[in-house]
Amino acid sequence: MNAKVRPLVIWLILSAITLGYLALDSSADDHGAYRASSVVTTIAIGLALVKVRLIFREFMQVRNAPALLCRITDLWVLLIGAALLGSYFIGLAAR
Amino acid sequence: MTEIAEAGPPPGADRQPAEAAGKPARHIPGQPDMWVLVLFEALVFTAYFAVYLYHRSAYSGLFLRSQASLSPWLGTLDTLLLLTSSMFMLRCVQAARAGAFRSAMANAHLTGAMGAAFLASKITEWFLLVHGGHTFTSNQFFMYYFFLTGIHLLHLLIGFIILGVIIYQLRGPRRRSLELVETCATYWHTVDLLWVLIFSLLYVVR
Amino acid sequence: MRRNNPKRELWFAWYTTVIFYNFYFIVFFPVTHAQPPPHPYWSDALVANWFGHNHHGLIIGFGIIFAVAGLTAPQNALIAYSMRRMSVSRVFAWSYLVLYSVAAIPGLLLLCVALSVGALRPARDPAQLHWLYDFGLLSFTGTMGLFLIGSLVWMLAILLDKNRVLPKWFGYLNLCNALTEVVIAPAWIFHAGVFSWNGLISWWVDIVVFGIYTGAFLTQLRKLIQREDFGDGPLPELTKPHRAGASLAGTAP
Amino acid sequence: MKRADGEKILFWTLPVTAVIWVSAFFLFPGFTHPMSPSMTAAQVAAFYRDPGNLSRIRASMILFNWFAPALIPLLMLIVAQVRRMAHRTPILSYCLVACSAGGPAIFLVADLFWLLAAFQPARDPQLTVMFNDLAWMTFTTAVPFLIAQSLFIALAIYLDRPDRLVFRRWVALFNIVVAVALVPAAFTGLALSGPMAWNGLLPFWVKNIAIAAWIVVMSVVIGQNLYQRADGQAQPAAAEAVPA
Repeated sequence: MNAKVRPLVIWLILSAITLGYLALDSSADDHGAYRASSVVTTIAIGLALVKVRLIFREFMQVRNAPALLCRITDLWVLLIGAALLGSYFIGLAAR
Repeated sequence: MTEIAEAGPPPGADRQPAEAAGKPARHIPGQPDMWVLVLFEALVFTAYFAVYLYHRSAYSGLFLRSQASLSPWLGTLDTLLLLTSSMFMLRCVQAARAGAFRSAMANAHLTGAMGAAFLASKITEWFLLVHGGHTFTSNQFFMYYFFLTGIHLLHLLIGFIILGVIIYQLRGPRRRSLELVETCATYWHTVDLLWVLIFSLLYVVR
Repeated sequence: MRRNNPKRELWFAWYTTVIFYNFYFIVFFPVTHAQPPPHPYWSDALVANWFGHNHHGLIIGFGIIFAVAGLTAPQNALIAYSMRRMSVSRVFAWSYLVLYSVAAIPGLLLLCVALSVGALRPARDPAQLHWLYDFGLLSFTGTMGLFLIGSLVWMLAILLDKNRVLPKWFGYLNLCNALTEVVIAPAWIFHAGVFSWNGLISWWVDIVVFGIYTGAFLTQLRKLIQREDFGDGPLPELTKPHRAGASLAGTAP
Repeated sequence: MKRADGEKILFWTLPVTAVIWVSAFFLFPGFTHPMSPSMTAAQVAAFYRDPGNLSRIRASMILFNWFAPALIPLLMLIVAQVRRMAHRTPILSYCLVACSAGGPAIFLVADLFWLLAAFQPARDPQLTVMFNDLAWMTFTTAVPFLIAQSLFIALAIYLDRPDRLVFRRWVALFNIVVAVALVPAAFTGLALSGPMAWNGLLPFWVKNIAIAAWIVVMSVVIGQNLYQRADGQAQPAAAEAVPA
C-alpha cells in the first residue's frame, strides 16, 4: 500500500470502529435506561484492544520495528485485555 | 525494560548509512527509551482501569445511572479528534523522513489543532457536567470519570509541550533531528492510545 | 573503600543512600506500621487505640529516623552531582538539591514528630490524637510539589544532557514518578476509597511506581559511579592551586 | 592582597547572633529549669497563663525566630572551607548544603509551636499541652541534620590531603563526639521523666551543650581559617611545599 494512503486507510478503520461503538451503545439500552451487559462490556474492551493494536502497529510504526518490540506490544495488548476483563469479571463474582 | 533500551541503536546514533544503502532496516522509530515510558504508563493506566472496572462491576447500578449523564456523542467526537490528530502526526513523521519539512510542519500544526479541539471539547464536557451537579466528589463513577479524564488531559498537555519540540526541530534547518521527531510522535500516539481505552471504559462499557 | 580510591566520595554517597532506604523501610513498615498507612476514616477512638497499640514502635522507630534522617543528604548530593556531570546549567543541580532537601521536613520529619507526640501520651483526648494523626499522615502523603518539581528538574536535565550521564529512558521514568505526585492529590479530599491516603490507586499503585523508580535510580547511579573515570591523577588542588579542578565538572564554585 | 569577598563580614555577624541566642535562651522561662514532660495539663496551662512568663515566652521565641536562620551563613562558611579541601567531587559540600536548610528550618517549626501555645493561653489546657508537646518534641528531636552534618565534616576532614589539612584532625574528632552526643535526643519520647525525658540529662543538657559547643568551636575554627588564608595569600599557595 502507498505510504501516503495507508495512514488514511488506518484512520478510516479506526473511525469506523469508533462509530460502531455508538450502535453497540444503543443496542444495550432499554429505552434510554442503561442496562448492565457483560456482552457489551466484553465487545467494547475487545474493540478497544483491536484499536490499540492498530495504533501500536500502524501509527507508532511498530510494524517496521524489530521483532522484539512487536512481541512486547502484542504481549502488552494481551496483558491489558486480561487485566481489564479479569477485574471486570472478578468484580461481578465478588458482588 | 532495560533490554529494549539496549537492543536498539544507542541514542543519537546515526542510522542514515543503513537507509542510504537501500536496506529497509527494521528500526524502532525514535529513541527506544521512549518506549519505556509508553509501556510503563500503559501499565500504570491498566492498573487504574482494573481498579475502576472492579468497582464498577461491584456497584453497577450507580455506575450505570451516572454513566447515562455522559454524552456518547461527545465521547465519540473526542475519539475521532484524537485519532485524526494521530493520523496527522504519522504523516508529519513520514514527511519529515522524506525531507519534506514544509509538509511535515503543516501536519504538525494540524495535529496540534486536533489536540486543541479535543481539549476544548473535554473542557466543555466538564463544564456541562459540573453545571449538571456532577463533580469529582459526587459519587464513585464521577470520581473515576474526572480522575481518568483529568490525568489523561494532563498527558495531553504534556503532549503539547512535546509537539512544541517537534515544531522547534522542524523549523530550524540546522536542527531537524529525525530521531527526536519520531520520539515525540511516539509519545503523542500514546495519548491517543490511552484515550481509546478510556473512551470505551467510561462511555461504552455496561 | 580504599583510602585512595578516587571514587570514595561517590561510593560513600551511594552506600549511604542504600543504608538510608533500609532504615526507612524497616522503620516505616514493620516497626511503626505507618506504612502502609492506617485508615483515614477511623473514628477518634480507633485512632487512639492505634496510638496505644503502636506506642513503642512509633517512639523507637521514629527515634531511629530522627537519628538517621540526615543520611538523605548524600542521596540528594549524589543526584545533584549527576546533573553537574551533564551538559546542562548548574542551576539544575542546585534546584534539585534545594527542592529535595526542603522536602525532608514536610515529607518526612513532620510525620515523625506528629505521630511521636501522639504516641507520647496515648491517654490524650482522642480528638486531639486524631488531629495529630491527620496532621502527620497528610503532611507525609500530601507533600507533592517538592517531589514533583524535583523529578521534573532531573528529567529535564537528563533529556537535555549530551554527555550521556544517565540513560534517556530513566529521564522518562522521572516523568512517571512526577505523575504519581499528581495522582496523590485527591488524598487531601477523600476519607475512604481508592484515592484516599491509603487507597488502592493513591497508595498502592503509587508505591509500586515509586519502588521501581527508586530501584532504577539506585542502579543507574551505581553504574554512573562505575563508569566515572578519574584515573589515578593528582588531586585537583595539587596541579592548580587557585580554584582548581575546573576540569572536574563539580569542583568549580 | 586578597580581594574583599565579604566572608569576614559574615563571620563577624556571629557575635551578634550569639548575643541573640544567649539572651533568648535565658529569657525563656522553660529552659533555665527545663519544663518537665510529666507536668499536668493545669500546670502547663498555668505556665503559659502566668503574665510574667507569657511576655518572656513570646519575646524569647521571637528572638529564636531570628537566631536560627542567622546560623545559615556560618553553615555556608563551613561549606566554603570544605570546598577548599582536596576532594575530587563536590559531594560533601553538597551534603552540607542539603543539611544546612534542614536544621534551622525544623527549629523554626518548634518555635512556631511555642508561639502558638502562648498566643491564646486561655484556651482549653489540653490543647495547650498538645502545642507544648509538639514544641518540645520538635525542638528535642531536631537533631537529624545536625548529626549528619557533623559526620560529613568529620569525613570531609578525613578525606582531605593529610599534608595540608584545611581543618585540623581534632576538629574531625570533635565533630564525631558532637554527633554521638546528639543521638540520645532522637529517642526522647521513650520517657516522661528521668535522664531520657526531654528535660533530662541526655536530651536536654548533653544535646544543647553539644550544639552550643559545636557552634562556638566551629566559629572559632572558621575564623582562624579565614584569617590564616588572608595572611597566606601574599605568597603563592604552592609555596606550601608539597613533595612531588
